Amino acid sequence: MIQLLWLIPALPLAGFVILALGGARLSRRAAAWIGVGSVGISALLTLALAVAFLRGLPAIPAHIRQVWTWFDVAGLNIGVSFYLDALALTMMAVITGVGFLIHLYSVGYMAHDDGFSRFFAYMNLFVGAMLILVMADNLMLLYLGWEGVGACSYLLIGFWYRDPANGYAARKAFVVTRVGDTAMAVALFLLFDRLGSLQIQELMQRAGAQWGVGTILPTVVALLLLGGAVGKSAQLPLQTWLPDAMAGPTPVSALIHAATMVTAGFYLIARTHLIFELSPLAMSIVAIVGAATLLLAGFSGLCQTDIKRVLAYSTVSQIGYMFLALGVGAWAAATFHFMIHAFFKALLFLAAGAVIHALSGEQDLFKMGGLRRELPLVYLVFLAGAASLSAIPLVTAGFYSKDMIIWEVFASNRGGTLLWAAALAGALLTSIYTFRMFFLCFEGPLRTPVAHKPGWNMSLPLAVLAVLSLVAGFLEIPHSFGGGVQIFSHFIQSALPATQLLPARESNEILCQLASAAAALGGLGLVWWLMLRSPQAGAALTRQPLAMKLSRFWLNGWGFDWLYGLLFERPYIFLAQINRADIVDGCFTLLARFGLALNALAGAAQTGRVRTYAAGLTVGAAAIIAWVVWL
Amino acid sequence: MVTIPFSHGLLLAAALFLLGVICVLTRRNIIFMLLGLEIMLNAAGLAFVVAGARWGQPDGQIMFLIVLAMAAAEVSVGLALVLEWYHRMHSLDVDQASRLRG
Amino acid sequence: MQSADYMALLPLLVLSGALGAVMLLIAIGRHHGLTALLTLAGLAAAVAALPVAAARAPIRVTALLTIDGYGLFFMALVLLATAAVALLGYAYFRSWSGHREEFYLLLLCAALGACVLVVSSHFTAFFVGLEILSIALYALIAYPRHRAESLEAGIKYLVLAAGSAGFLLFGMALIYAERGTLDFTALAAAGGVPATLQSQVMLLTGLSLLLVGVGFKLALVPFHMWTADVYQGAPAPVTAFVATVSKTAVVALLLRLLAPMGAQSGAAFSQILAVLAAASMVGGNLLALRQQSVKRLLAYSSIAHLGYVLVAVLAAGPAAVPAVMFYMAAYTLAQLGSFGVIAVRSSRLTEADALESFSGLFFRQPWLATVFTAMLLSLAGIPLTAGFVGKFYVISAGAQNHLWWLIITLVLTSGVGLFYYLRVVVTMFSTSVPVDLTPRPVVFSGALVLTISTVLLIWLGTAPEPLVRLLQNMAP
Amino acid sequence: MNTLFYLAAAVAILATLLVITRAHAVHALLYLIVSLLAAALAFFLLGAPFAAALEVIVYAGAIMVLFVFVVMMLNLGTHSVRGERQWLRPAAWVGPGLLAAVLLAELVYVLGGWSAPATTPAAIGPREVGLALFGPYVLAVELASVMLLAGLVGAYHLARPQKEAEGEA
Repeated sequence: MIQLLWLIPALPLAGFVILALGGARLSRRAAAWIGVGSVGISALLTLALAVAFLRGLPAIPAHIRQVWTWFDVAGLNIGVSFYLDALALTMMAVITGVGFLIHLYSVGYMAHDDGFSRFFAYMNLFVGAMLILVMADNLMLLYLGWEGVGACSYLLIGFWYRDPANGYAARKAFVVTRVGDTAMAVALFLLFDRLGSLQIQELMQRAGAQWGVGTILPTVVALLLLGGAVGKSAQLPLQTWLPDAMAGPTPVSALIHAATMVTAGFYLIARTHLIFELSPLAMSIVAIVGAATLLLAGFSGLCQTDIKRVLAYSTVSQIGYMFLALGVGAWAAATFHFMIHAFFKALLFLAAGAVIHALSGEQDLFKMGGLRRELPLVYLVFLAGAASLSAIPLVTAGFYSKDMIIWEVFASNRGGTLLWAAALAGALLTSIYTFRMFFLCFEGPLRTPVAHKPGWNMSLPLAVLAVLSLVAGFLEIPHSFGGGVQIFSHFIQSALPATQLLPARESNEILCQLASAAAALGGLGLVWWLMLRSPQAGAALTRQPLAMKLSRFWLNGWGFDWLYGLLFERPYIFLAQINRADIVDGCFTLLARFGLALNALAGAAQTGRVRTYAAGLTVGAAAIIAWVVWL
Repeated sequence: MVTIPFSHGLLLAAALFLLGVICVLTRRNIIFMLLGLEIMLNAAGLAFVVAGARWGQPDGQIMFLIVLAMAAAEVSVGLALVLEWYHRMHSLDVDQASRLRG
Repeated sequence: MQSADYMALLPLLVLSGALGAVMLLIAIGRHHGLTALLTLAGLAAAVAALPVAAARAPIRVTALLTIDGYGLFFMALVLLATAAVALLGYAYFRSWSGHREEFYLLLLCAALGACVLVVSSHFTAFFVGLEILSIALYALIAYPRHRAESLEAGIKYLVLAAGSAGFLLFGMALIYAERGTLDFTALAAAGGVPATLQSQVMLLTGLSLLLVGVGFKLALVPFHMWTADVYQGAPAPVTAFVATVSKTAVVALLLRLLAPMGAQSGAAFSQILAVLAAASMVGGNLLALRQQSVKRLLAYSSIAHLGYVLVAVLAAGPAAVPAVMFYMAAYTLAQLGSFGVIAVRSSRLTEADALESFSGLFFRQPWLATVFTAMLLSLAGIPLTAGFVGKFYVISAGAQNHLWWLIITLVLTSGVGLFYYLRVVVTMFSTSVPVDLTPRPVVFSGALVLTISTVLLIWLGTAPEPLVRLLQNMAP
Repeated sequence: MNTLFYLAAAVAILATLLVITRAHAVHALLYLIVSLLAAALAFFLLGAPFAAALEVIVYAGAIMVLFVFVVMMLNLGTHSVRGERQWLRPAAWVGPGLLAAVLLAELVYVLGGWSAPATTPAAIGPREVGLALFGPYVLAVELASVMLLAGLVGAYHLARPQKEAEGEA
């Protein structure tokens, strides 16, 4: 079974090739079958593979498959080799499984779009690139997947390229993540240069053997890697691209947020966790970035009017949780939250897509409302997703994963009370903005008429994801619940280390859980009271001058775009204006002129006369002998 | 038999060789260029004979023989080319053969 | 000579036999297709005889020839490239009247010379092999004698090749006068420590003069000036032969001659080689920059490619010999394909080598344009083509021997190279009005060569490991 | 004997100098034959009688006759000699002369310092050469025949009388 590993990324890539070459010649039906089928078979293969892998546990925690050796020259082996362990398998399962559901949903969502087969081509490529990224055993391949994901996000965010705003959003995503990519590329070169290998596992071993804990080199490498991770995962300070990336079709947003792209940063840190563990400083920075991001994004989420932007900020915030967990060494909790988040975030985006679809493209929350009776299924699944996102205790999967993070942030030897407080505040914020969105969307009077109802191919993924968002949490039930269930963390600990908990704090687990439950329920209660129970109080609150100012500030994402505009764009434009004569280009032109001058010089000897050529021959002979004689 | 230093034999060869080089570089007439090439090749053959004589081996003379054969083959193709060229251009000026350049 | 010797010589004997058979066929009656077929059969038989010879390798057949894995690999390369040229030649000459059959006769002669060259381990065999190749090439280059360009190219090649052969001979004579042997291995055995400084100078002067001859054949700067004119004037299949077989054979010989002598490690001589390599890389790439003739452009680029090869020759590490072998194989493929494209597009009177005639080719003959693009990308060293792996191999061989300056020159000049290769590619994809609207149908034999070389090019670029292993076993 | 060698050398150089400066091709050819005869004498004195004989027979005999034949065939009249005089202005000689002088200086430097023993060599007659030729060098002889064949075929193809429609379909 493990032999078929290579098929998993190969199928979506093959789908991409067929769709790209076939283009408009393929019927919609054929394009849908190829696009959805390739990912679907990959998902089935992943499932089969997971069974085989679980059978091999715990004796064989990892498999390496060399699929193709490109070349093996002078000790440098470059090729396609895949690495399969619990982490990679979890990622693959989410990418193919959730990816498949999103593809299936897209058949309905994009049914009337002109670029139907182009859309599926890009989506397949996106899934394929992401699979290569998570399965890669060497840095070359990982980087290939990394850049592939970046290129696909550019293509898909700007999918409706006729609107210049979409193109702008796509370019923004591309450029901002590129800042992180550069840092990451530097890190990869540094690793290769210092440790002399491209194989990730070998690198990790050598790093552990050659570098001491807390030395400068692992810190530098870890921070550069973090640079790449925050770019792709939209964390502070490179989070600005993600809300704008909502310009793409909604399934694209679901794919970017749930299964691909933004989780790449999380994956990178988890994959290279040995290097991060060598640098306590870098770990702390990861945790702080995570905590700061989750709060910042939570506040921004409070004031958005566009349903997709609320979800975008919630993604930034939830990934912040994952980074926080990574930073405190709660590897299993981070991975668990990644998985659960993929379920409910895909669900929320797809459900939001169904709403937008139903309202003929309307995305403004204040023009929605009263959809509970019109779209009962969407209402139910959205409720499941929102509850999971808000971590409503006991009945949602989101509770188990988020609670695990909050508890381990509190109890880990790398954690702390301050980080815990931030996480808790974030939980409260999450609950508030989630249910604000939910109530605005489904309660109250109907403001826009419903045009389309979702078909089976849109409803089915929603139902499956809704179930998963509720029940997947039972894979991991805390100790305090009568000993609990630890299936997931046992599984993931074959690849990632267990969290180091402080013994002094372990007894407080139940208290901590009560606090996070209170935060989630409190947020829900507050929103319910302000919006449904006594709307006058809510309206009064929003009319406060301070609230309005804050609202505008948060609506614009804490003014980061404005800040970056001031710090980077203005000076850049200023410099560009000074440089209208284009100094750098002038240098290149000069170089080209120089080349052409040399060309003319060398070409002057090409007279076409045989005697000139013979003279050249003789001069060469004389020069060589002169060299020999006088040396 | 002579008892001259072998370097003198080689110097004679070098002098003849360079006269051949001058001929190739200076003359515009293709026939003279071919003559210059013959002078060069003959000089190289002479050098081989001198070197063979130094070591008392027949190898030098054998190389001379090969050079002789090569000179004959090359001259026959060369003169055939010259005939064809003259037939076409009605001139032996090698500088006219400069259409291809640049 | 014993029976084992004859077995080891079998490829050469078969080739000579094919030569005789083709000659007889022409004497009996002229038939273009039949002659081409017999030539191909002879080449195929010679290739089939290679394993027989390999079973006896390594073996010394008289003092003149050494049949070993290294030589047999290059022989295979020469024979296969010659077969490709014969196929291209068939496509090229098919619609001509007049005598076309001597082309194959001369081609077989030239191939025999090249095969002798790659297994020679003696100055005599070296010289005879080189001259068989040269003399056959004089006639091949001027073969379409109704074209003034071809005659001009023939005359230029003849005068310069004979002149450089004179330098080469004089150099050999000096080496012989100093060392008393014409045998490469004996020369290397005697060449360990020169007795005096003066005898060192004598030897080096001899080697330098020899280098003039070799540098001419390889078209290294400053012995390169003939290249573009001859490439442009010669009929395209012959140009392909000059660009591939004659260079491959001489490179094989150069490495066989220099490696045992340790000439690469000698200070003065290795400096000269390094200067020639750098000059060729810079000069070749610069000259190609503004070419409007694709044949001339490829000619100048071939100068640069031989400069790259010289870097590996200079490296002389364990990776150097397989690197040279791989690079020559990749280079041969790409050049055959490139000139093949020109050959199948050429008409009786003119060669289709003007850059503007390629404008918009992709929309008229997409397959042809794709092949040419693949070839050019390989020459430029783009990943997933054979050219990239070859260049990578050369660079790593150079890096093992710390030839940093040469490697930097290689990388920088390759960047320049990218510019003019892409210029041709862009021209093919441009949508401007094409010059000739009626594409010539591609003759089957030409299409066969182009397809096979493209497939091999991509295969070597994506899965080079088998060949690399083979080469590592074959290298001495 | 030594004097005879230097005399032959002087004649060879002088005759060659005259070859390269003649305007008339036939004159040049005759001087070249003189030069080749002098070289043959030098061969003989160096103990290579077989090479000397071949120099006279093949070089001076066959190859030069080929040249004469072609020159006669082209029937170059006085106008070509006049053109030749025009091309052979003194300025044309400066560059090549300087270049050759540099090369000569280098070779004189290299060879002048070269100290090979000036022993009396034993003559190597046709017998030794023949034995070597058909012993260890037999392959070279065979290959030389291919070389001559290439020359023959090439010359035949190129100098064949041309039909007007050559190359046309």
